[in-house]
Amino acid sequence: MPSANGTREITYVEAVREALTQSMQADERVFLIGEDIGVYGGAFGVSAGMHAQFGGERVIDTPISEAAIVGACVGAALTGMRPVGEIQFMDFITLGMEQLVLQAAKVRFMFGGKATVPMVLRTPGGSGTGAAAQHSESLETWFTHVPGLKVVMPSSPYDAKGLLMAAIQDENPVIFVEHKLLYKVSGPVPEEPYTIPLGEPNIVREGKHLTVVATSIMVQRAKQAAEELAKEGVEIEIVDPRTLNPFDDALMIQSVVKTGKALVVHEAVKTSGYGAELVSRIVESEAFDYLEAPVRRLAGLDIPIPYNRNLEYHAVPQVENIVAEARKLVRGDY
Amino acid sequence: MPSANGTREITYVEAVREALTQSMQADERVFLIGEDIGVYGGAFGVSAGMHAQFGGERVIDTPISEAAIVGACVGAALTGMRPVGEIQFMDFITLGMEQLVLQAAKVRFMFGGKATVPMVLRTPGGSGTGAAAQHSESLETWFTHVPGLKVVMPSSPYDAKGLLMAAIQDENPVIFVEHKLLYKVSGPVPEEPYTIPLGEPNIVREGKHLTVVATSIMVQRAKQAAEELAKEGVEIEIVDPRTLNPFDDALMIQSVVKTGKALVVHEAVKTSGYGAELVSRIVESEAFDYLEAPVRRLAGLDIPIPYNRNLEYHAVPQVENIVAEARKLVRGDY
Amino acid sequence: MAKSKNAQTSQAAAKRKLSEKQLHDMLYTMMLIRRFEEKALDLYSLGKVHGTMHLSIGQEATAVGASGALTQQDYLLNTHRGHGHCLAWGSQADLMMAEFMGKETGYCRGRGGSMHIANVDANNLGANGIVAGGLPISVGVGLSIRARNTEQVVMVVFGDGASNEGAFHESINMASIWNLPVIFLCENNQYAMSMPVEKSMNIDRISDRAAAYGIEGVTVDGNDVEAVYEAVHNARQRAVAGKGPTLIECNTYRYMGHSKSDRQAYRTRDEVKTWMDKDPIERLAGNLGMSKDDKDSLFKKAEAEIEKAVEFAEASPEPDVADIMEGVYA
Amino acid sequence: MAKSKNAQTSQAAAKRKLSEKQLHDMLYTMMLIRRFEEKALDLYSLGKVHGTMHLSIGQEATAVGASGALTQQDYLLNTHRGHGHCLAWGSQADLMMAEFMGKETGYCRGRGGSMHIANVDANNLGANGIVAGGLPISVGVGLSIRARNTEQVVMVVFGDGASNEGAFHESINMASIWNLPVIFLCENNQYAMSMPVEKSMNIDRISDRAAAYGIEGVTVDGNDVEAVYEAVHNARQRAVAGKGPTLIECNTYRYMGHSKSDRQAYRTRDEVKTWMDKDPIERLAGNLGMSKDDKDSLFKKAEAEIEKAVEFAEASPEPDVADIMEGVYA
Ligand SMILES: Cc1ncc(C[n+]2csc(CCOP(=O)(O)OP(=O)(O)O)c2C)c(N)n1
Ligand SMILES: Cc1ncc(C[n+]2csc(CCOP(=O)(O)OP(=O)(O)O)c2C)c(N)n1
Ligand SMILES: [Mg+2]
Ligand SMILES: [Mg+2]
Repeated sequence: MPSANGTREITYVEAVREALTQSMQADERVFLIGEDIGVYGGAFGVSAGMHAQFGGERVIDTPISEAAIVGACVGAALTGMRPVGEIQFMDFITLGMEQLVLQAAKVRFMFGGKATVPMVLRTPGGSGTGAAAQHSESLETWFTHVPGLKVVMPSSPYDAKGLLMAAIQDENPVIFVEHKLLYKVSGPVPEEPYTIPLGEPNIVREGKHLTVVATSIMVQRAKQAAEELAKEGVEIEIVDPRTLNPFDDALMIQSVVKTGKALVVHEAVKTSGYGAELVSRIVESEAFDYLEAPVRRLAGLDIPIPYNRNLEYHAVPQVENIVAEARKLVRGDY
Repeated sequence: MPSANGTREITYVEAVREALTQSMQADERVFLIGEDIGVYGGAFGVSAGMHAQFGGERVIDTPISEAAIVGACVGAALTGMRPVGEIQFMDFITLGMEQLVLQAAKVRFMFGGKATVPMVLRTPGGSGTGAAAQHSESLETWFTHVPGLKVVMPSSPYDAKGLLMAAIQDENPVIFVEHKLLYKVSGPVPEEPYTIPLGEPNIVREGKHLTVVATSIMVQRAKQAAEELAKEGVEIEIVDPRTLNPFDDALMIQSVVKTGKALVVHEAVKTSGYGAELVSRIVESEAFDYLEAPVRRLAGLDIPIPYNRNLEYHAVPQVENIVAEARKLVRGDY
Repeated sequence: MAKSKNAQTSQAAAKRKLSEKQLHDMLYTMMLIRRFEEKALDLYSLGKVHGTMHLSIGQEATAVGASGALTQQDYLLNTHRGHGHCLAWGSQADLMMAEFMGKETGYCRGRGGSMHIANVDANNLGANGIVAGGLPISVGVGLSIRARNTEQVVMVVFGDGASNEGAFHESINMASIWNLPVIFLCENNQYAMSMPVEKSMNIDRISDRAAAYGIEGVTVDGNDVEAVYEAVHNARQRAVAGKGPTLIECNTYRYMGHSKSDRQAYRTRDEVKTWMDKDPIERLAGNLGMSKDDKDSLFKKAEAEIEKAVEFAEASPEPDVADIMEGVYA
Repeated sequence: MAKSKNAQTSQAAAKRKLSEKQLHDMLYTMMLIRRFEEKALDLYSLGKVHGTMHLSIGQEATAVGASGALTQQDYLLNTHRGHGHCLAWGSQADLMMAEFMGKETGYCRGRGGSMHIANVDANNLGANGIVAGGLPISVGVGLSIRARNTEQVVMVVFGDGASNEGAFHESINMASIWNLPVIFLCENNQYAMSMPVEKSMNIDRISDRAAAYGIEGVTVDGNDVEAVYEAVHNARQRAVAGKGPTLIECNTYRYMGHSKSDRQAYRTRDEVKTWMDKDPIERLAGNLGMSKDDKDSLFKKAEAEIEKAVEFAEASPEPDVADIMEGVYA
């Protein structure tokens, strides 16, 4: 359906599917592999209809064997293909860490730069669906701590399509983290193929009182918070890294230089989360001298995700938490 | 052999062995499990002689099956035992992440606090032995990002013994990270059993110009750097968290309040490393107002560990790098 | 096993006699499981629970036969599709229902939900959201039993899909070389989510994998409560006698979709029908020669128990958000 | 295989004929491997290399027989104990030695070392520091071959110890259900570090595990280069014909310790002696009816090649520290 300004609007899940479809149409080397991605269409429906369209040789259903799924991507990528693996829930990547971290990420370096591993591993992360502690992980920070991997986390349908197409064309292993609660979010997405360069952040909203750096679903929540805050005359600037690693932080630093204040927001647990990296980059940079307040992190509580709906809600940052933190920082009330 | 002040000196590896031995003597529920820990004595000789002393039922050699080793610890811990697992090289824990992160760490919370998983997983980390990218990992930061796990990294023989005995007595899953290059380091260690409470940092050296927060082998290197710097009249204070998570940061914050400057040093790669967490804690605290310079991180380069000896040396912080960074910070020369 | 229509039985052992009373109790538990899950589905549809759930309707005989052959001292490691095993283990429907509804009175104080119901005090070491996640843990329980020198065994339940995970391999191998008292109970319900078992492996029986570890493997009709009982009973005897682990494959079928979001495009209605004709509850009731009235009234009793469980759960308080940090560390 | 003293052969196939010339070349490669590794040991003892290394002295027939049966288009996934396979694959000793010494001219520009030697241009996808680390990758190579519709196969080498890793199970199962052209070559050298194979699994032959995946399994005398050649040749034919993967177990023995720090408390000198009496090089030389002089002169030739390799490596430059960040991302 067309949006106000005439661009077609589709959901995040449709945007991901379109990126996969167009990539497969454009490049024979691209194929999908994962659990229940065929006739079932994937646990979240991402590949719905693709098995019928591309057949079982390019949309490959696997047994429940996560390590071998990742390894299959590594081997195919090393020998001229462009595999896109799906890990059904981000939590299950714990079973494929060896292939991902010790093989995919390191092979190129260990081989003296003489090999490439152009693979993408897509996976849905995050809480909010009542799936409890073993199906709600936000593990992206781990991967940003692994040189050789790229880590991408789109926060909108537009970014999802452009970043995924770029990830598939990239020569490196890319972890592509979708968010379960974003799948149904709609937004304008051009029909034709396009890419968004990996590594470039996005200024989602301009403002002057505070820089909010947020990832994935927290970008959406920050936007809602911004509307609340705007009513009070507080204008926040929202920076979305989009690619968590490698991440060109210049725009973020500039923003903090401008606003003098920064709040970092993510869903993953706070301790040693990606927010710590962002805070460190800010205070190590020239922005340090412009800081009018401590840099703050708003992140998931340091607990596993609880089942109970109410507890689950309170385990991670919500719009009202962002509003409250932003208010405190802007008012110097910390 | 006795040290200057009369206390016996033993090596780090002997201290670890003594902690294991005394724990097994004191508590029948304690047993060891891992690859080649029996007759072979462990890849780094940690359990040398213990198979002869305690027998194969308490010093259990396993097939090469890391996931099952971790799982065996979880199951034994859940049912009244106190297993101490060994992962032969820290890198291989990538094969046991599911059991460690989704089971060991979460079981207690998921079961409403009605179960305990008192297990220790020991593993040697770090580079410097020429073992290249798949045998030189420093992955401790990952574990600090997992609520439910405790993460301990002793930097001296004394700490190794006391912290390991405490870890074995702890009711929670503890990751105990030894450093390969520390195994041969000697230091005073009391013969009798003792514990060092998990969570308490150690002021390794007092100083006034700069706070250096360092972990594991970087504490040793910071001490050497301190001697260099002292010759120039620069007195650094060295803080060793010892337990990376949960970590009581009060002493560290106090130290930074006192010195006004902080340098964080670790071997793991810089991006999203534990140093980012430390920097964040410092700038989020009241120490922010006392900071006379940006907080700096000195950490491993964002690369896999190279094989070549010279490259390997330059991949992680050495004494001279600490000296140089400290000098810059103290002189305001950044 | 005489009544098994599948020629799957690889044990020649004569059938152990279960008393009529025992079989009657088993039938009741099977009915209780069915009603529990039907109610769970209702509650879900009414929006009273969120998240997901995995129903085992159609598989009740496996749960009841297996637990029936074990003692109160033994241990259970359960799966995501675990309501049946949990009830068969003797868990209280009300505390389970409260957990399912996320209440503070639930077995896990509402923190775990359907996929994590546990009762460690009763040696029920919990359901598991990770396919094959219980298998490595079972090795540790086996070691613990050996170290404590008791006559316990541990039964770990998992699906056909789980038997393709690396954990299956590592765990059975370890249990075998150390002769541990572990019963590996594979519930082969013919599908792992949408993956038919015959596409996920190139062999006819999952139990044939036992040979790769030098242990006993047996396939039974998982809809025959007596056959399951028999196999687990034998496995327990072997385990306690120091003869090591057994891999038992129970062939059965789930009537419902994999989870709530399943449109079941991967199977036909006819196939489901065929299996419904082999319904384990009808079959046991038939074997017991029960009249329709007797059956109905037993179902009624089960319904009443479930109704009370729901009442208890609905009346129970939610967890207090102030306690959210509790239970991470001991 | 007629000469095999072990009754391990499970293939009845008549022995394929290798020409005298081919066998002679194979013998030379076996000698080259032995001298390469002896020299590696020297260099290590002289402190010219750091790190560790895993020598395959005693296992040369497996490497040479296996690679000999494959083509230049095929792929190799190698292990930590991989110098032999690497040389047998046709890699240059000088570039290998340079890698071993951490030089910029080495196959991996000194970044990989002994455990990671690769030559992707020659379809040598590298040694692997992770036990069983190559197995999941082999599935992907198999898929890639199928997608590109070529007549290639991939051979993945791993040890007896590796066959207890979960990756073994998942990978062979996947390769089997998809009929991929993968040859799983298990080098059973009787130990995984200090763990004797008979303590690490409860079965007599690792190849028996093939049945768990419905694929061909065969055990051969790994010290008989012709037997290994034969088995791999057959496996290749099956793979190319679309008949799927094969699991080949080669029984052999490593004379040296597991790695440099091994005191070998887990085995007796007598046992090592027994296997030395079955030395694969002596055996092939004997089969070829070679005189001591002929043998010596062939060894001399190998020594000369290795000496040149060392000279090349020693004369080569170290990597430049300024380039340390290179090769992380493409
Ligand atoms: C490691 C892991 N991979 C995937 C999933 C998602 N998942 C949950 S149940 C299931 C199917 C399991 O099949 P099976 O083992 O046969 O058990 P069943 O559901 O049929 O009882 C899948 C793929 C999971 N929970 N854990
Ligand atoms: C996943 C993993 N676990 C443990 C090790 C340490 N390790 C290196 S080689 C080895 C023994 C391997 O035995 P096997 O597979 O039989 O090969 P072999 O060394 O005998 O050739 C071990 C335990 C490793 N490198 N990777
Ligand atoms: Mg199933
Ligand atoms: Mg071996």
